[in-house]
Amino acid sequence: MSTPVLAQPAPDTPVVARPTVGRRLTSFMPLIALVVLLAALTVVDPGFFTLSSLTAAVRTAAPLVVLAAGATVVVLCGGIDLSIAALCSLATVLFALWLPDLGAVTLAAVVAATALIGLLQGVAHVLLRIPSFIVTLGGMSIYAAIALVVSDAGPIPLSDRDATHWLTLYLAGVLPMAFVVALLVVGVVSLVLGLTPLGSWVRAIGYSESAARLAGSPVDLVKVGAFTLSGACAGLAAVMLVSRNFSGSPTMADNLLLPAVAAIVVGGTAITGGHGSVWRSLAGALVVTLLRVGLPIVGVPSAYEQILYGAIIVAAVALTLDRSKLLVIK
Amino acid sequence: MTSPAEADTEVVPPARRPRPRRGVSLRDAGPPIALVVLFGVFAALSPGFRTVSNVQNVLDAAAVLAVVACGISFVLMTGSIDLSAPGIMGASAITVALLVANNRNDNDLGLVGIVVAVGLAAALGCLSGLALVLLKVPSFMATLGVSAVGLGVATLLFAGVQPNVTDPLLEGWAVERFAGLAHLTWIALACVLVAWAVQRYTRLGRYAFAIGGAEEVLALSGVRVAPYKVAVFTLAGAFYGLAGVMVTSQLGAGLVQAGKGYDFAAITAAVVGGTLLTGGRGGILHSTVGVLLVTVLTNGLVQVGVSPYWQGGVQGLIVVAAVAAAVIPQRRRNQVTK
Amino acid sequence: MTTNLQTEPVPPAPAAPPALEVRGLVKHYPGVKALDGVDLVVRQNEVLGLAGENGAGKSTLLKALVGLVRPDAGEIWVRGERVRLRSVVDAANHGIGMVFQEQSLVPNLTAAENIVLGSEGPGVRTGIYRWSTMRRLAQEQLDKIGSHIDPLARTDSLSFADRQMVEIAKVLRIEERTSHPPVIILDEPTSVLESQEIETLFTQVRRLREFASVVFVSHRLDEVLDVCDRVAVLRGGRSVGEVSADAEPADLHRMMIGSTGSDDHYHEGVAVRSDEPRRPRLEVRGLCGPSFRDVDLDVHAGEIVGIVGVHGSGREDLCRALFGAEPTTAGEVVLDGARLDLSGTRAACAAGIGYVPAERKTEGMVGPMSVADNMTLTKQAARCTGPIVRPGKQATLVDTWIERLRIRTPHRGTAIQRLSGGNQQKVVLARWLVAGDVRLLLLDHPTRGLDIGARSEVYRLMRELAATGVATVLLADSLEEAIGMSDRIVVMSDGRATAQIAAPAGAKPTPLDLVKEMV
Amino acid sequence: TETAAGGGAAGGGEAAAACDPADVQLVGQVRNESNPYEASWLDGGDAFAEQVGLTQERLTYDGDSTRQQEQISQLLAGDTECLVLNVLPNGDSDTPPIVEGAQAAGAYLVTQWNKPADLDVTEYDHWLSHITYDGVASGKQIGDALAEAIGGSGGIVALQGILDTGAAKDRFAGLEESLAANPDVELLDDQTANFSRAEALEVTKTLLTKHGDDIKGIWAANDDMALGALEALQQAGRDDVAVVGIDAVPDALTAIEDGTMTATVSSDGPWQGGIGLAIGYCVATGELAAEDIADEDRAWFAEQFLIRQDNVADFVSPETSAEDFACDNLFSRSQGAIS
Ligand SMILES: Nc1ncnc2c1ncn2[C@@H]1O[C@H](COP(=O)(O)OP(=O)(O)OP(=O)(O)O)[C@@H](O)[C@H]1O
Ligand SMILES: Nc1ncnc2c1ncn2[C@@H]1O[C@H](COP(=O)(O)OP(=O)(O)OP(=O)(O)O)[C@@H](O)[C@H]1O
Ligand SMILES: [Mg+2]
Ligand SMILES: [Mg+2]
Repeated sequence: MSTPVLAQPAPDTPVVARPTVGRRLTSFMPLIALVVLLAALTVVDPGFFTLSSLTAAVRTAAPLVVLAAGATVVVLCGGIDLSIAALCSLATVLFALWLPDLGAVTLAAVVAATALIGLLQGVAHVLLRIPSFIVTLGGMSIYAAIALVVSDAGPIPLSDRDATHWLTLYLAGVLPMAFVVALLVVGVVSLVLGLTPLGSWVRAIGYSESAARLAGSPVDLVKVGAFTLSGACAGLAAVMLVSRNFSGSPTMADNLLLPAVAAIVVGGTAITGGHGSVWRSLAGALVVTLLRVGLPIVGVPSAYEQILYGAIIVAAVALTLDRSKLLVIK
Repeated sequence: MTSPAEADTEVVPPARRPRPRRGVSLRDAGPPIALVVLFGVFAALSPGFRTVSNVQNVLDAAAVLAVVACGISFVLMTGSIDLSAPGIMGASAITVALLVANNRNDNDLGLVGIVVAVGLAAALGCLSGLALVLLKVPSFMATLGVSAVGLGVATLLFAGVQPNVTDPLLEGWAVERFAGLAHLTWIALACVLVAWAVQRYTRLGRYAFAIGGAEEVLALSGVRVAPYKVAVFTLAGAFYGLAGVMVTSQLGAGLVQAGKGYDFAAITAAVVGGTLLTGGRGGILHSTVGVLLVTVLTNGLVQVGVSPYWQGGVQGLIVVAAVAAAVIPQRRRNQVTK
Repeated sequence: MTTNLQTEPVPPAPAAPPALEVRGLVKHYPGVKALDGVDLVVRQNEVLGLAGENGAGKSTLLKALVGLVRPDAGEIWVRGERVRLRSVVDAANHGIGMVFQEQSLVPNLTAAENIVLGSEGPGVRTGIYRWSTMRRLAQEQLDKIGSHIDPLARTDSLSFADRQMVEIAKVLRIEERTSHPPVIILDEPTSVLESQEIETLFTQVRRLREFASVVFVSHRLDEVLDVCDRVAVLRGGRSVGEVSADAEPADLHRMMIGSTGSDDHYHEGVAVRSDEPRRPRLEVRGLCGPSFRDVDLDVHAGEIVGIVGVHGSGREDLCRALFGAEPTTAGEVVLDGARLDLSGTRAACAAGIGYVPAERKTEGMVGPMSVADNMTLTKQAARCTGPIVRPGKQATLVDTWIERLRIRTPHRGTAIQRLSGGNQQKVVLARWLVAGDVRLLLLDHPTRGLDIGARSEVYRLMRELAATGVATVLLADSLEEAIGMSDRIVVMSDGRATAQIAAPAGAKPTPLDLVKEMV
Repeated sequence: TETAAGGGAAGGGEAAAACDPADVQLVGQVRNESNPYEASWLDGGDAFAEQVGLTQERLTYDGDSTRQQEQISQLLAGDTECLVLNVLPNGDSDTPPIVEGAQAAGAYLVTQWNKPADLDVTEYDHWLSHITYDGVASGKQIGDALAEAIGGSGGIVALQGILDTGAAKDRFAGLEESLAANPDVELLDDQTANFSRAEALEVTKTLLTKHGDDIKGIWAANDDMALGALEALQQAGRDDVAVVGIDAVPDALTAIEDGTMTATVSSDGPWQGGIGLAIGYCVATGELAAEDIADEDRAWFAEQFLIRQDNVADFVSPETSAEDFACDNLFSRSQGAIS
């Protein structure tokens, strides 16, 4: 049987599209935004750029980094997790409550519990087909209520401060242990996404869930996994907060929700899913933290601080978002 | 190879086709049914709930949220999200309180003051839209930023002393009643009707709907999308501004926190009502049903006497359950839920 | 049979200036020269065909003509006047309109709105919609093409073909927009139409010729030659000549690929099949679903079974149901003796079923992701490269398949959305082959939008796979394809499998035989 | 009067260097400037700072616990030798880390309102004092005033504050004490309105329809909620319901003057904003030694007054005078140590 002569290999030998300088720059934009912000704060108040000040900033940022890292994977899948902050608050209460009985394994127990809660949320999302926004919004108020009830509506002091003492130590004298843990989380999640097929599944789901499903990717499993991770990260962030506050309280982390989502977006991850990465959220969380603490510390009055915060955060996103990857911005 | 003409015999009488959908369909029936069920359950459980005065109360309580939801629905229709309600409402609340007769200054602009406040709110909304289309910042962040700006402006104007409103017009809105409902409730109803007409009968409304459906297609058809997006955010801002004015009328004072919590409440209402966050589905009437659902829920839980500690949790659970029930009729195998 | 082979574009006729003329158009994309100095002349009142392989640059050229692609160099002349087209509106004002290769309607608007979108005219007065006028305007357009769609139906509730008709109705609005004779561009409008609709379309095209010029792209060469006055050929971003309407498809094809092709593109006989009766690989018994009932179907290993039917026959849903993407209400499916779990796509994949959906853009591929990622999206492919992706191994695997299927892509890392439609389709098909363990392939219009060469390649591939024992279910693009490729043809009508026709090599049924069963 | 020892960061206050008054850095931190009470607190701080020729750094954290911690730790990462902090912790659980941080950094700290009961001020030497108002007492005072206003019998409803705050709990406990003392007063319902005027409006409306004319009085855990309740009553056309609150915000005082509101309890924002800085300033400049502060002045209840129509005129414009903040007069408003 004769095989038809098909097109010869393309005459114009295709060149490998090499990223241009501009393109390379855009992928580092979150870091550039961070440096610019730091420089600006230092110009306004030279006292801000000291080792102790920076150390305090990264220590402060650690729980936010962990929260944002977990939620980033959900966002990459095209969903959103609004329950992280409330879950984190609940976890601080659980940690303080369980510590006397469980001792050394409390951390593992709390992270396992929040991971399980995240998993349940994920299952509700994929099985009942409820938008993640609603599942997690409902989750948010449910966890808040549980936290309020189990804590008897008040803070629960740590029975044993040594249990979380290690998180308040400094590595090499300057690097706060909590931040090291946060970096580890970011590193591990990045590696797992980068080195296993999970990464491309997550992105495929984010860009086009139906195509991913019809390609036989384990869509539901990956999504449930993302929510589980997000829950686990909320638990870990809770332990960091407890180590800082020496107590658990039913509303401790509630205000971290918008900063965490802001960190993800400022990092340049597309809120619609698909495009982004976890390390970007690390940079985003640092930018958000600097804004939250830096502006008042360098002496911006409260009202102007809010206006500046709004303006800078919008500008930061304008800088970091890689628009070549997004057809439409919603 | 046969030419197509040869296959002409393939011509067959029009085959059985699914009837193309026009207007409303059963797919949209979930939320109203959930509303009726919820209403029925509370009415059965609590005698206080099923009184006429409580129904009036529910409608009055829904007024502000309904106006906010009108605004947010347009934004959600385009597939964007809007978190700017708290900031814009705060700014407009303080502004109106300082412009109408009040205890801080000698202004007495009356209706003009209200218009100015709504105008300021529309300008802030416009700012979100511009950040979205000019800076290409996703609406989530753009509106979060504008909310912070609005709160900052409000705090500046507030200057540490609460402006109390003494304007009879504004005070009358909350106190005076017509046919059993406060004037505010009628204003909200008018807003819903206007918003519905805008959605149904104007180019802005239909294009907002289309932007949520397939933005890139509009561009291919030669429609410039950016101005419509800005207009949508401006319109939403104006609605938030009016809502801020309404809160001021209710509280008799301009509060920076006038809009606290209204962003998520309105989004919840819209989604519960059947609007998709990805855009292109739902609308004003959906959101209004959602607003009623949420308000009935809040009211009913108090009437039934659920402990304040548990109220939030029960509310969350019911919202999730209601949405789950509402999506059952439209569940498909390969459906995408985000 | 005279074949008019010319290597130079026809000089513009001296009398009337050509409706449209393109000189030396160049467009570079990162890594690709999509257009490399294209010349093209569209005379007034003619139907010009545009042919070329996948990726030859047809769509890019046409998009440049409606202001969607900004050329790097070259000129565009409209009726003897040089123009710079910046947007669709610009082009429309010059009387140029286009039906895009990928469907471009707003799904949640009514058909009427889509038809008048962007040129509402009296349909909108000072921003206020006049629904009755809109409806009337749309109805006028629909009447022109003899479509019976309800103008107020939501577009996403229309069938694919109906939506295509809406697009054609929409582009005809250009008549209203300019006083000049318009130029109407149709980029592969027929790839999703049935022959009846194609005939309606051709009637329209012929009507259009009375007052307009039409540019028509299709990979069905016979179709092109049938409706066009002249066919210009693109190859590798260059114009390589043109043929007149009385040429043979083979000549046209030869010009497209630059060498001699073969007519036997169904490759009958490539597959070697043992005739010993064995248990069928796929046994479907009494399967019921949303739009099909009591379907029985057997597919043997190494067999290609075509399913034909008119619109609404339910064959597409049947395919999806077999892949677990559509719910079933009753019935049983057995694959290689094991009962198949139809609860989801993952189970189907795990059982060795592959599915190529018809709607490539939304369901087949993940646009922003790379060719490599798209190819290795399945769980099976992941297993191939191991739990930890070794970039080298993945690259080798992907490159092998890029080469085997002759996928024209600058690089395996290029986003699939930057490839031409045909090449995208090959990537989607390759997805099921990389793991090498597929047992049953469900192909829904696998050659939709492919050029003859690519199509032939896909056919060869199907035969080769069949030879290795893969069972294939084919929903063909045309009856000819179904007949040419299938060993057996199942006819579906109204959701039931109504007939089976054997189609062994050498004893093929005619299209008429099939049509008789279909009605 | 510099000593060689220098920084107070290590060890604590034994050899604390007295700061030059000009070097003292005064910081006042409250939730936000958008509520009259806290704005007046910061203004009081400014007034004190001006009095000693300094300026106060005004910090607000928007009711966000984590943000408060972040600001404090950033502040303490800077120069802390002569740093004086007058802080309103967001909740009880926010106090320990602030205290620990200030202690470790050697900054002088005064906290107000929120403190876990088991946290002992005397164990720290840089946490100079904790000031609060007796929530149980104020809750009871207004409860009693309400009982009296409705003639000793009838139904009332309670609007609670943010449920997990000490203030909300103490005040509600005070109400319960008052109810025990007034057996004919019946608590029909209690709901939370999160200290918010807008939420109080909605909740009150609902409660009014639920209990109708049974409601004779509304007990609110702060004035903002009381004012929201007043609006709801006005909108419902009810003028027969007594309302009480706590905080003595200007609008509440006006309402009491007008007779629409029954009673409130004073908390003196400007004084609170000044006194915390004053204590820290006196210690930092060496005019007062931390060891010399009596144990009962380390954690104490400040003086508060029940305000009713008869005495409201005295409170309409709270004045602070320089002598309130004199180093030898700092604890004159003490009502005794927190038990
Ligand atoms: N936006 C883009 N970015 C990068 N490359 C592109 C883009 N659009 C098209 N190309 C490349 O330009 C070349 C020509 O593509 P084009 O779509 O014009 O081909 P075509 O002739 O229409 O093919 P088909 O018959 O498959 O539709 C292809 O190699 C394609 O990969
Ligand atoms: N979930 C569903 N519910 C109701 N009707 C459906 C559903 N899915 C498909 N249909 C309808 O059932 C009929 C069968 O559709 P299907 O697309 O399978 O036909 P087909 O034979 O593949 O047609 P074509 O030749 O156009 O591909 C169509 O009329 C379709 O619109
Ligand atoms: Mg093309
Ligand atoms: Mg089909």
